[in-house]
Amino acid sequence: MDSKKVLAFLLAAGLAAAMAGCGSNDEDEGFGQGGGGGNTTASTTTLGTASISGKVTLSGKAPAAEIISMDADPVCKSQHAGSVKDETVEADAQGDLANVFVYVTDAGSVAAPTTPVSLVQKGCMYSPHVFGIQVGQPLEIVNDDPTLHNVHCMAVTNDAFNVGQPTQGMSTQKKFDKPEVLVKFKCDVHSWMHCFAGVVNNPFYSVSGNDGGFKISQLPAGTYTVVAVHEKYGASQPQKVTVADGGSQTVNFTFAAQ
Amino acid sequence: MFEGLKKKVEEMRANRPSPEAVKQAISEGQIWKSIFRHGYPDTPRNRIMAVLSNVFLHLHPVKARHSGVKMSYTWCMGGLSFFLFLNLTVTGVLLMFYYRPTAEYAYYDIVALREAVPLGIMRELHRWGAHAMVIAVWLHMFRVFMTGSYKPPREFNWVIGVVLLVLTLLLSFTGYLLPWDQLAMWAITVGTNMARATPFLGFEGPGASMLQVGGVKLVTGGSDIHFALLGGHFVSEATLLRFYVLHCVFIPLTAATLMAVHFWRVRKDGGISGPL
Amino acid sequence: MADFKDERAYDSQTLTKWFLWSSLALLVCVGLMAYLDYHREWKYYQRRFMTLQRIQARQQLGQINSQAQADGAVAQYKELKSELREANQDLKAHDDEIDKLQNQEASLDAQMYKVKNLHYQILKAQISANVYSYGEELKNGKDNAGLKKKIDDENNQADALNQQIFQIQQSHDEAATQVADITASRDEIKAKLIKLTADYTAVRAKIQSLSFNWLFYFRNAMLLDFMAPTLQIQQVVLKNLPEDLYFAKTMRVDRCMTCHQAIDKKGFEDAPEPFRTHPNLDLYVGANSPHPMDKVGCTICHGGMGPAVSFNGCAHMANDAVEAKEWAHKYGWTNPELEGVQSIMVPLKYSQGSCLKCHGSQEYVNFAPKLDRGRQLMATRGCLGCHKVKGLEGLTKAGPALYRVKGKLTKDFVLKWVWSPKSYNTEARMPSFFQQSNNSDPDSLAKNKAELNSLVDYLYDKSEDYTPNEAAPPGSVSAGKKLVKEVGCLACHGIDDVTSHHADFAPDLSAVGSKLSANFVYTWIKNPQHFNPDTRMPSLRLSDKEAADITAYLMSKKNPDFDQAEVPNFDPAVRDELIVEYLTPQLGVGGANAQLTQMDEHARQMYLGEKTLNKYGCFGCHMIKGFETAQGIGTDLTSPPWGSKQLGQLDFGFTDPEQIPHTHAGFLAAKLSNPRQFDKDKVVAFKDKLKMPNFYLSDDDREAIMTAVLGLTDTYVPDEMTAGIHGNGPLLEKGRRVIADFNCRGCHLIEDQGGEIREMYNKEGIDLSLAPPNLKHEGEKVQIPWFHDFLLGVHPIRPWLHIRMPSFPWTDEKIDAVITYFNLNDDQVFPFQKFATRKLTGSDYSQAKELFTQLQCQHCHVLGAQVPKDLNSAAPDLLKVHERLKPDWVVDWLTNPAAMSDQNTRMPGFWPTDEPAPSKTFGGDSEKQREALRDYLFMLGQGQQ
Amino acid sequence: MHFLIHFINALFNPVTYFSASVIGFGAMIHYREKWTEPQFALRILIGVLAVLGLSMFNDHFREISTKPDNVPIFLMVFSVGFFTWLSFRQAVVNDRRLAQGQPPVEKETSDKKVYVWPDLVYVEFIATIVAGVVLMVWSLALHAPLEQAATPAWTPNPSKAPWYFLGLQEMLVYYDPWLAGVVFPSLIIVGLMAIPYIDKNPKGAGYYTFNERKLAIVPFLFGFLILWVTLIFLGTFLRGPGWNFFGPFEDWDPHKVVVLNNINLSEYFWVKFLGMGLPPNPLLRELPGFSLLAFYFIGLPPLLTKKSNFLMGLLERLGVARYAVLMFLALSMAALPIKMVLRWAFNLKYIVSIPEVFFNI
Repeated sequence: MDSKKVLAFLLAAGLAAAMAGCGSNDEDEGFGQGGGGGNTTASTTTLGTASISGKVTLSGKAPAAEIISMDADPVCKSQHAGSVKDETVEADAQGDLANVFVYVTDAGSVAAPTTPVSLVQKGCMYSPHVFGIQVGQPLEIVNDDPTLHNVHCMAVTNDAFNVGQPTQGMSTQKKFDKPEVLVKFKCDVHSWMHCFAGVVNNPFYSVSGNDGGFKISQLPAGTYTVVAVHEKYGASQPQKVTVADGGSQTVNFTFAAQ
Repeated sequence: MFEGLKKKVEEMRANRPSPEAVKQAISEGQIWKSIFRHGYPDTPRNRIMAVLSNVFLHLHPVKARHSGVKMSYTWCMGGLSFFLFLNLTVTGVLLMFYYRPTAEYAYYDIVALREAVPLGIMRELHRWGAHAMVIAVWLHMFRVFMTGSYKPPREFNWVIGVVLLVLTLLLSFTGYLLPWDQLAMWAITVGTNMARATPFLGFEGPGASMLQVGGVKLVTGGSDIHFALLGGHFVSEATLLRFYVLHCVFIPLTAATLMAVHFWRVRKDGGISGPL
Repeated sequence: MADFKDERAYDSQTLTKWFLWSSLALLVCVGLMAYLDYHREWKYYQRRFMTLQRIQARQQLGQINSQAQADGAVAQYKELKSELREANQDLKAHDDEIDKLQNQEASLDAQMYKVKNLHYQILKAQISANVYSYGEELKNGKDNAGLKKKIDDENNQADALNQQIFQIQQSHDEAATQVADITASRDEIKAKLIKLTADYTAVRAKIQSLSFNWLFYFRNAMLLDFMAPTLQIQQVVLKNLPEDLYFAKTMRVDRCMTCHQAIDKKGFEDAPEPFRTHPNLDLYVGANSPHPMDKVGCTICHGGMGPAVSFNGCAHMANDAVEAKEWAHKYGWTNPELEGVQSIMVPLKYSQGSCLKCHGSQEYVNFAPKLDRGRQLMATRGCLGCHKVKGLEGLTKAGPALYRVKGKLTKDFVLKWVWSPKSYNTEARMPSFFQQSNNSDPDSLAKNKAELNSLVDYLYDKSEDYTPNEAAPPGSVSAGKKLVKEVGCLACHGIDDVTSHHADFAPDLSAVGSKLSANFVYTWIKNPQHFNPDTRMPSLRLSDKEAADITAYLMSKKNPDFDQAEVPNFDPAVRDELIVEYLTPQLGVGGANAQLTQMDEHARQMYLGEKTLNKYGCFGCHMIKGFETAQGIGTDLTSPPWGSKQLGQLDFGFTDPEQIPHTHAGFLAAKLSNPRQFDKDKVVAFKDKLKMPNFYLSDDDREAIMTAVLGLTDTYVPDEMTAGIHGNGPLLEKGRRVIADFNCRGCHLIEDQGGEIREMYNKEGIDLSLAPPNLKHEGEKVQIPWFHDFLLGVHPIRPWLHIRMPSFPWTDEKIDAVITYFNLNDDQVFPFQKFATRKLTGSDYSQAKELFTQLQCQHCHVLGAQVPKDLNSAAPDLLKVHERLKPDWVVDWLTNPAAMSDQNTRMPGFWPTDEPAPSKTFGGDSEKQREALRDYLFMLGQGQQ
Repeated sequence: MHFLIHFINALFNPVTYFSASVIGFGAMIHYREKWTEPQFALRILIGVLAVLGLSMFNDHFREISTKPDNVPIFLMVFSVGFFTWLSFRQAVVNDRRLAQGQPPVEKETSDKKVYVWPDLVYVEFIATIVAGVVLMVWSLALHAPLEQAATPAWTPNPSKAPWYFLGLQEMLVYYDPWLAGVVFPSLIIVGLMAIPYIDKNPKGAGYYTFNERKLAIVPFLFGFLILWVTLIFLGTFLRGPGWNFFGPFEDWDPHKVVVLNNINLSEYFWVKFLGMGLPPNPLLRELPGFSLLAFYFIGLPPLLTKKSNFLMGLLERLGVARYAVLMFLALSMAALPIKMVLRWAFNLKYIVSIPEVFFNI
């Protein structure tokens, strides 16, 4: 050790002694200390009790749903008694718009549940047509038809995939690792088949039902931005909503038919 | 056990010396004496001793003309020239620790001085000091001229002064190249181009073509004074090394020697000049 | 004292005051100097980055916490904690025992020290010394028996001590084991706890190390920071990319990462500068990328002063005026280029130009689309006709050949067209020479008209005759329009009313009806080589009906305004005046006039026509008889490289520096937007006026060309770092040249770039699986003989696609170049090998057949005459596999189709990586299944059903 | 405003600049009683600072004058100005006293001696500290310039020598390098060394005076202030790209074109005056030039001496050798302004021009 270092060490020792009082004595063990920087958006959130609900409507005349011709594959055709309609725009006479993905854009992330979301191919149609899934949550894709399907996921942010399922009952598990709204799925064998998933990093999403209604629950109190996304009409204007613990707020969205 | 000690301490406290006595004890003590050889210079004797016994101060006479020590008379420019020379020596030596006079490193060593080297400001001190020294030397000469101080018996010291002036300019000029940037290289190129035209010695100078032996020209582009100065046809790495050696060794030593003579002559020629 | 006060020259008080204040000033200065020296800009950024990292770590901690909450780790932790408490409680009963054992261990330790360090080692040293002395004496012929004995005794003693050491160690271990046995359950819990909280603890430690605690301040304190400072200058030294300092080459040193701390760290993509992660770490900067930071550094691409660690010292260059203003405010930035700094950074928007330093000898740079676009534009717009650019020599000329112009165009059309190309078609690529800012005065206009007329006369005089060999039958405009869109014309041509995508590789056809005759169009699209044997236009194998429809559609595209526009006429007097001007320098005015009178009308037109042709350099873009090898008339952009030219060499004329920044980029932007503007306010003779024509470039195109031109620099790059010149490089580039020349990338994705027509599919929502295929792994994919035959005689592989692979008029040389390129690009063995596949027999065969059925391959694939029902989703003929595809590729393809082409392929993967095989054949072994299927397919084609 | 700037730029051409400085020099000598008054000097200083301050609003002027390497020029101009004033101030005071028969101020105290410690040592020490402070502040405020790494591949325009040699570089406009770069500098050095041996005036040693040493001071100051300091100023601020002359507020446009149609004396004599071709023999061709030079250096001194009582007196006082050296040096010094005037008035390029052996004057 050269003399400079010895000197420095002595100085350091002196300083250390002087500063011992102000040093941090955090215990370096166990969870729950620190973290969650507070002022950042990527923070984690715990579930709450507030909820947001509302209705999605379509203004103007809804386009008539196309009839899907399944002549190409007799297996598909045989599974349906009547004609099958395209599910892209599903609106009833009042304009209640189904299959709209509604989610909160600015909530923190919540750990994903381990229960899988299930996507079933039945009668050469996807069910559900639009669904939500959390980042890291498993997606179970099942072929319930006795014919060849392939699941072609057209994700952009996430990894895309294209899996062939030649036999009935085959199932494939996938996960998404980044939020992405909406991700398209299609089947290259049956050109009419497609569906959409909204991938988000918390459970604060909902898909409008046949009555156009949706409900996002388990929100902690706070102010949020809510957006509705439709596969054809795109994303709505964001809306700001403030909810209190246990409270509920209503937000409605309207899309214009083109 | 401590009783005795306590008593002793109390005794010492009662008999503690006055500040003056402490001062006295220090300045009359052996250590002080051994270093300074005299007391605090506030008596005529000590003042004389202060000048005589100090290696740095003995440049000076013990006493000087009242008129000569006035700032308005001397402007202190000679002294400042010397101070700047010292300053340049110190900063220059420090710079030599970081600077390598090769085409590969010279420029980036200077960049490093600007960007990263601790106390790289010594480069600024060196460069501005050099400029200041050129001006200080001019002003010193100006003052000496205006007070007619080159007149007998100081004629020869004036001549030495002129040589020192030239050396100062050469020091500055050789140093100008060392940063090895465009400014440096082209200033030196412009400044040394004239050497090509030196009568008889430069290959583009008048008379050079007359120096022939048996039809062989003696002074050519590769054998003239310009080539000798640059170590090549153009400013190049060889020039850098030549100028570096001139700047760091040769000219400073010459200047220092002449400065010693200059100062010595000042004393021997009767100190700072004054009306007779 | 008082007695000599009158002898003083100065008042002591005054001097002391002066002394006091000047000393104080000196002290302040020294302090200030030290302070400023210590407070470097980069330290500030490093401290800020610590904060940033700390915030990130805190977030990570939060995530770990909530994840732990979610997956029950917290509960487990609490449980373990209480178990630990219990275990500790239990251990209390054994306290005495443990104490005893531990005491025992301690005393054994002491014994061990005594025996081992004091006795044994000293004895060993003694033995060594004695052995040496004994040996020495032996050498001198004296056998000292006493000493020998002593050594033996000592050795025995040493052995005994060694034994003792072993025993002590054993008792020690025994005691330790006993302790461990007693505390085993507790230690196990502790270990579990540590494992459970490992992530958490690590992040906590990271936060600690990133905190501004006393240790941080101590290590970085002024005067102490020479020991182990945490704030340090970071640098890479690049030995293989030396900087050329003219006199010597010196190692490039880049210190950019001193402030750009996160440049190679993932997770700071959205952080504020200077802490942003470099985009695309897989391609740049990342350790495994082709451009790793420690090999390539920063300044070779971005320029600037590598060793500098201050904002202005680095010579940062603002992207635009807004950024410049922001920087001026934030950092006191001034444009270093205007201050004469040569190694300035490249503004980010032009940074792709730097790729040329190492990739300049390559046909295109895959990861630099803007640069590629710029270089393509330089070729297609005709910049290269006049300007020489390194790496872009010998390309096909930008404009059509004029050998038979007489048979294609009317004289009136040519006159109107050259006079104002944009009035014929706003998308016209022919640049405008006339009616520009420096020649719109009446005098210039009259002279230009005379020049133009004589030029056209000259060209027509030189032209051969030509007549289309077929007459166009009537066709349907609407069917033609549909065909134009579908068959692939739009990969090269643009038309205003057909598509959202506008290709500009070939001429825009929006007004072609005003230009050509129907017979010409019909003949041309059926067989382009009939008119011009050297044209690059391919045949799309159109039927007579299709050709007639397309002709009808194209002939309907007219520009009535242009048709009715006046033909620019000229004044012969003005022409004669120009001729005299040309003749005067050699003959003098008198001689010139005399010469003129000797010339007849035709000779005059020919004389001025040729002069005009030379003046404007028409042969730069057009093949003109006798001028095929004439040199371009513009500034050479390569020597000296334009981007490294001295600013003083650029003539900005009298333009206002406020409006046109007097920088390289400023000059180029101004030159490209209005090439004549530097003549503003200048007094210039007619013949000396600036001649560069106006290309009316879009902003994006201009920026692309600027990128390509600013990238032409004289930066030294050693051969070993230059791409495209080693090994197979030149062969690859030869193929790439053909690919670029014939615009293969207009349709196909090659090396993942191009496929421009896909843009149309994207915009119009057409399924991309209907687009021309991605040629990734094409070399691995198809067999060479098949490839050769295919290119020689193109035929449809996927007949249900509307878009067609054209038949190119290629020679074997070009075909070889392309095939070689594809194969070498996929690392295929050279010379290319032959393939043999296994014949399946017995149960292998039957299992393979079963697999083929199970996977329902025929659901989509054609198999000879067996065609799937749904042609919309049909796939290529499996009977052709054996002659078309390479066996290895087939297996790779079955394994992961998306990886072998792209995500748009319709072929699904049947063998997911982490799940069981889809079939039970071959014992459920995926690998065997794929190989068997491949062999089965190869047998199928050879008729072995 | 625009007009004013143009006017000033137009005013700054070599002819007016040099003539004005010569006239200014004359006025300085003549009106020394007036401008050495502190009040008057203060007003001049304020005026200069005001003009300088206003000039700083001009982009170009600011750019040039704030270049780090040009800062010493300001330091030089202001310190030389101040010390010229100071010396003249003391000289004027002394001259007044001498005129009244009193001794100079310095004489009053020169007989008294003071102890060097503390008076001189203390003052020196303070001066050192102050100089150190100035140097440090300067260094902190201004980075030493560092341009691009050296490369002969491109030449900066203008290429300038270090600032203290700019006077010599300016001389290059009028004389060839062998004269401007070698002979004249050598003569300057030799001339400076010769001063104490030529100046036989016993008066004015050790104190400031003007009246007693007019003959020594005027030429010296002319050389120092006009031919050295103002030429440096000119070279720094007014010489731009192509070594062309630019006004202080004029942009340095590298494309500036200036008329250059200078003619040699031989051409004047043989072609213009005698209307014949140039003789092929260079010695014959340059005969008029040689004769002129011979007259200037050999013929002129005796002629002047004969005509002037003052010079005659000087000759008697100095002796022939000293007088001859003095005349030679003085005529050499005068050669620069004379050549300048000839160039401006007659576009005279060379008096003697034998480019074959690089001998041009």
